[in-house]
Order: sequence, then structure tokens, then C-alpha cells
Amino acid sequence: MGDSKKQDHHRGHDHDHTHDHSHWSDMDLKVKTLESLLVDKGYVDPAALDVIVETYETKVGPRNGAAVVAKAWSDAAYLERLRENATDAIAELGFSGRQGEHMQIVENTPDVHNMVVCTLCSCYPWSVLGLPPVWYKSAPYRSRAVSEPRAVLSEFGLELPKETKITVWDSTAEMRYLVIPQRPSNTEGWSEEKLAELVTRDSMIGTGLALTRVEASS
Amino acid sequence: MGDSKKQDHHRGHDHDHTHDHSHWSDMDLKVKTLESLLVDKGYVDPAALDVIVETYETKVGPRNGAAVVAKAWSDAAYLERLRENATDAIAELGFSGRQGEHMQIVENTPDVHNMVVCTLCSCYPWSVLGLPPVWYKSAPYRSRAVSEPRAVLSEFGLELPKETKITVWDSTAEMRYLVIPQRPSNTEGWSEEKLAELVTRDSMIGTGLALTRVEASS
Amino acid sequence: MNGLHDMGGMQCYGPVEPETDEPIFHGDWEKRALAMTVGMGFAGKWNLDISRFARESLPPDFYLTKSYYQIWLAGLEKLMLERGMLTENEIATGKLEKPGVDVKRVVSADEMPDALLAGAPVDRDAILEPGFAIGERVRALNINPQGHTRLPRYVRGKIGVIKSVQGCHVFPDSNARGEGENPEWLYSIAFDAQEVFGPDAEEGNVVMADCWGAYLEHA
Amino acid sequence: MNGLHDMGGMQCYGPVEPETDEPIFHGDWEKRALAMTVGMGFAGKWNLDISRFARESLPPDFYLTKSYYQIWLAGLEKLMLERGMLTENEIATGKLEKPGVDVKRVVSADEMPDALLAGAPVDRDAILEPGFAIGERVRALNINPQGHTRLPRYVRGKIGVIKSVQGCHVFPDSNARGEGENPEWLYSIAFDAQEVFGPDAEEGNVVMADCWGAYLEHA
Repeated sequence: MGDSKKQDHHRGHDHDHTHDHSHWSDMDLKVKTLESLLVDKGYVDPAALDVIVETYETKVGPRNGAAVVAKAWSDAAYLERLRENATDAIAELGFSGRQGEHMQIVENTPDVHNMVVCTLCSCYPWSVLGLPPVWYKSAPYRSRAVSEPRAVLSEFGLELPKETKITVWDSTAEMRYLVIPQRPSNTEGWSEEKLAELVTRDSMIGTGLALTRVEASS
Repeated sequence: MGDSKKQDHHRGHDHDHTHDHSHWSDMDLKVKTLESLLVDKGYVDPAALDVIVETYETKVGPRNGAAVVAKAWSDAAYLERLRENATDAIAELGFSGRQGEHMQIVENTPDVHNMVVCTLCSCYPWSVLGLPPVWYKSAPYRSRAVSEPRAVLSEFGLELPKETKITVWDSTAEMRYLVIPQRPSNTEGWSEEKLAELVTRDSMIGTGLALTRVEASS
Repeated sequence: MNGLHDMGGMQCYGPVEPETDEPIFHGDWEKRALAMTVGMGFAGKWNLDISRFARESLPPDFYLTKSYYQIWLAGLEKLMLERGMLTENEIATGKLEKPGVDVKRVVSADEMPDALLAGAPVDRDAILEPGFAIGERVRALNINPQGHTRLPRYVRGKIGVIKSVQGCHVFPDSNARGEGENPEWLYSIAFDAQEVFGPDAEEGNVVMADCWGAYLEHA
Repeated sequence: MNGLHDMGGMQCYGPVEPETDEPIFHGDWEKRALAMTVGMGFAGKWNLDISRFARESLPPDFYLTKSYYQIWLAGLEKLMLERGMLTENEIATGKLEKPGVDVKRVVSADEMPDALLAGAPVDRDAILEPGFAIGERVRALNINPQGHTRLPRYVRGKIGVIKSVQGCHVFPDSNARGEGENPEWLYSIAFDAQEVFGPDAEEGNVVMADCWGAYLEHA
């Protein structure tokens, strides 16, 4: 695949309006106005909207997924249940709902690295990872993850061995994929809680690996 | 192919900056500045640039192509030369040069209507048609001419008989295509000059037909 | 619809550039945009596929230059305008012109946690047996519908192998037209990267895509 | 490069809307933008394919939202900046910072009419015989090069029939990289519209595309 550096040519030209941050106070006003209308029309309860925000700001996030991964690493029977029916096995830990209705795990091995994308919009396993980061929804990631995954991974600082092949999961339907990264070495006997600290969000998307012992302690 | 009306959904949303005409005085300034630099650096002769403008503003335009078409309609030997080597045959009338180095004619019949596009940029037979109109360079035309030509033609008010099939010529190389429209009926014995008045620019791109006698006189 | 949203395989967008801080929300408006989009889903005036199509059929320059929550907001406004739930003038002025229309459900704050946990599964009881089996070679059809589809352009016409049968799921193409769920068997299909992207792609890599039976033929 | 410039088959751009008046130029700046672009071509610092790639690799939002002459201007500036013929600061201030570099040719006003009439033919003497013959079935390769190519995405992997052999023409893919003209035989190929765009396309319609031999294989 091509060297992504070669694409830098397209960035030399000055342009003016992509994701202009100065619009954001305008956006606050615009969105407040819209919300008042929805409330006045009786379409939504603003307190219920607060609950949605609170849920995704404080409750549902990548620590959910990290708990699933840590348990998968520690508990062979649980891993088996994840393989059989990930939605149910994840629900055992209390994680379910929106954008997690149909879960499947994909397990990294020394031979195959898995990586998840949604080329068509921004599908992402909310119930285990929370809301997607901006880059996951961005054109560079959505366009190139499928066609040049190794170049994309190198932009995350991840250089896989040449022998490791890459499988990219495009979330074109309502299936949501959770990558189970390889368990770092020298973690035998660790508690699930301690293991979970090694599990980064990116390692569950496939744009990173789980932290090593050394990385985690630094 | 789909009804183009169905695409109107995408136009309901208000947006702000496509081809913003208010920028044009800024553009005048910007372009003047650039030209001064090119002149000061000795890259161009401004009087030579004037010649380029004058050429495409007053000399090279669709009347060139119309003369070719009128002669093709009137002179069987000329038509044969056009078929054999359009570049040379067109040069007989004094038309040659930029974006006309490699010409081919494509002849409409009751069975097949020809239509020309450049999906990749804006290739167009300058030597016979002059500079392309804005719509020819626009995304709607470039995208849909190949996949739904009949819907595109209907946006030009051209409804071909169902039996007439459409061949679309995508100008992906340096070949440039000149459509020879069907000769309007009841024009026997007309002079080339008079025939040329029936030949519209769009009829030589394939997004129109030659004018009928009635249309031409009104 | 072949639109800018169908990004797989495009090469013009430059490198991926993660933010250094990665806040969950960039300003309050993003919080409310998310909450309104999720919250209005309960109103039952559209389904998931209709809302996806509303976003992907926004003007291309808007889709390309705005942030994802701006796209969500614009999609939400469009859906409500189309259904007479809101007027252009109300959006512009913020002043109520007419009362709200009836909606299916307004979720209260108390009900919301359970409503979110319940989600909205799209698997349905099957009427027919699956048309394809694990291990079978299939070709993704070369379709170019004007409406919503979840078959990306980059797999059309390409051959892959069925890896799993994921159940019978709501079919987006008809659901987005409001023509019913028409559940279809969904398959996870492994496409060889070189089959999909040619010899420039890396040998041995695989692209998995989930495709409904209606997108497939035996190969 | 799979970019926004490769528009064939996209369905998101709405109807064609011709102008009512159709002026040749919309303001003086368009005249000078055309003239400078054509005029600077004689300088010999780039070729046609390099200049096309400069335009198509502009930032996608710029490419999508600006007028064609604005794209030409931006492409021209980019080419000159890349070659040290101009500086960013000079463009911003209009003040000359350093003298011009040597150019191959500065065409005078007197010479310009003939220079324009001469054009710049791209046919070259053939070394090899054509690899394909009229009437032969060929498949356009499924290539996805990062650089410039003139094989549109919509014909890749599709089968067509050779209708004419157009001569041996400069090969854009290598010429755009500055790696030489490497002339290749050029063929006009008829693709059945349904082969290219599937069953939604109209039966009997044809899409003709000009393809170099390097884009083709026997089918």
C-alpha cells in the first residue's frame, strides 16, 4: 500500500472553513433554540435529555469494554460465552442497549490483527466503548481503514509485524464489533480489575494494542 | 434509471458557501496580484495573455463546430474525411489547437444518441466549441451523465424516444468528441451557412438536438 | 445513493489525526445535539434507516465540511421539517408558530435509563431459510439504488466468502423508504483485500462486510 | 487517486442547472485565470498530467465548493509553489521576494495565435504493436493507485469491447509523476451501461471510455 506521507501534498493549500471552531458559540445558541422548540411542542422532556447526556458522559464508556476484555482474558468459560453470543455475555456485566444490540467479539492473534470501522457513517459499539472519538467519524479513517489499514495504523504509531495480517470489519449493518486485543505477557494471575487497566479504547477498536506492564506502570 | 426529481430532497437544507458570488471582487484582486508576480518574474507576457483571452472570447467558439457540422451534412466527401480523421478534416476549416489535438466525430442516428462528458475533470473540444459552459464542469453533469443520461437529458428539456439508445462518451484521455446531430428535416438545398444556424452548441455536446426550421425562424 | 458518505476506498482525505485531548463533547451544544437526536428517536416518526438517509442526503458540501454532530442536527431538522413537526420559520426565529404533532412516545427522565439499556434490536423472526451458507462464495451485486443502501460501493461486484449467518435483520433499503422492515438474512462476508482493492492492496488482508441476502448472488 | 474529482456514477449532486445567460467569463478574473493557466503551460515546468493531478489533489472541500476557475488558480499556485517559482508570502503580499526561475519559453503576443493553434498533441510513435484488437473483450483492471490515473472508478473490473485503437498516447499515470511519457496504445472501449451500473441502468445504453493498454486485460 502507498505511503501516507505522499498524501501530504493535498494539505499545502490554504483553506478556510473545515470544522470552524469559531462557530461553536453560534451552535450553542442554535441548539438551545431548537431544544426549546422541541420542549414547547411536547416532543421531549428536557430532564430526560439530561439523562442521555449524563449516561454517555459518565456511565457508558470504554471502561465497560475493558471489563469485558479483562474477563475474557481471565475466564475461559466467559470467553466461550462471548464467542457464542457476545450480546448476552456482555449483558451479564450490565452493558447493553443502543448501538450494542448485536455484538460480536473479534479476537486478535499473532497472525491476525482486527480493526473496526464504519465506512458509511459512524456505527460504533456504544454500549461497551461509549461515543466514538472524532477521528473514528472522520473522512480519513472511514476512507482508508479498509483499503490501506497498515498505513492507517502507522498513523496511530502502531507498526505490526509484516507477518501479521489485518482484517478490517466494516460496520455496514447493526452488528457491532469489539476487538479482544492480545493479552500482554507477564500478566499471569492479575485480577480482572488490574488487567482492565491495560485495555485501552483504541485496543478495542483495533487501532492500538493493550498496554504492556511497563507502559501501564509509567 | 431513477427519476431525478427524487434527488430534490438534498436541496432543502440551507447552506452558505457554494460558489459564493460575493467573492468575485476579491478574486479580481487576487488574480491581478498573481498576474503581476508572474509578469515581474518574467514567466509570462501580459500582452500574450490578452491574446489568449481574446482568442477564446471572440474567435474560438461553437460557431466553429457548427461550420463543421453544416459541412458534414452538406458534403458527403467531407463527412467521409471527418470519419477517417476528424482532426485533419476539422483543420481544413482552420480549426485546430488546444483541446482539439485528437478529434473524433460521433454521429447521431434515430437509433443512437451520443452525448459527451468528462467525469474526471472538464475535458472539452475547445477548438470547435470554445470553452465549456459551467454546467459541463459541474458535479451534477459529470456524475450523472454516465449513469443516468436520460434523466440528465430531460433536465435539458430533451426527451428522446424510448427506442433511441444513448451512448455516452467519457473524455478520459486526450480524444475529444464532437457530436454530429441529425440533420433537421426539410432543409434540403440549404447553404452551409444557413444550416450552421441550426447547429446549437448543446447539439454538438449531445445535450440538445439541432434546431428545427421552425425553431430557427422564431 | 452513491454519495460522499460512502467513503470506503477514497484516497483524498489525508492522514488520520486524532485529537490530543479527546473530550467526549466539544461544547454544550454537542451534548444537546446527541440528546435530541437520541431522544427524538422515541417519537416514532422515523426509523434508524430513514434518519441515516436524511444525514447522507444532506448537501455534499455540508456533509463534507461540517462536524458529525452538525450533520446530526441538520438531519434532525430535516426529518422534522419533512414531517411538519417544525417549520423553517420556527427554526430561524425560535418562536413557536404551531403546536406539536402527536408523537408515539415521550420518554421521561425516570424511564430514560431503561429505555437506553433496552436499545432497539433489529433481528426479527425468520420466515424463510437462509439463502446462503457458511463457507459459500458469493458475489455482492452491482446495484446503484438512488435511495438508501448499506452495500458500500467498494464491494459491489466483488466475490467473498460467507463467514457467519447473523440472523434475520431489518432490511435498510426498504425500511429507509418507509416501505416496511422486510427482514432479510444478514451475512458477515470475508472479502480478500486484493479482490476488493486490486494488486495495490496487501496480500492476505481481509475486509469483512455485513451484507443482507438481497445484496448477494451465488458465485 | 480515488478522489472527489472521479465523479462518474455519483448520485448526490442533484439536477443539472444550466445558467440562463451563460457568459463565457464571469468577471475579469476568470479571463486572467484562464490566460495564466494556459500561458504558464508554455513555461515547461510541468506537463498536462501533473497539472491535472495538482487540481484533483486539492483539499476535497476546496475542490467541491469552489468554481472551476478557482480550482485552476489554486492548482496553478500549487504547481508554482512546489517548484519554488513563487512563494506563499509573495502570493499573500503581492510583493516580489526573489527573481523568477528560468523557464523554457515565454510566448509573445505575436507568437501566441500560432502557439494556440499548434496545441500539444500527445500521440507518439509506437514501439510495440497494440496489445488488443478491435472487437476484443477486455476487462478494465481493478487498480487504485495513490497517484494520478485516468481510469475512472466506475469502469474498474468491468468488461467492455474495443471499438477503436486511437494510436499510441502519452501515459498519464507515469507522466503525472514526472517519470516520462511512456506512450501506450489507447483504446476506445464500449461498456454496456448495465455491466457498469447494474440493472438500474437502462438496457442498451453504452458508456464509452478511452483506456490505455496498461489499464486492460483480456477478458
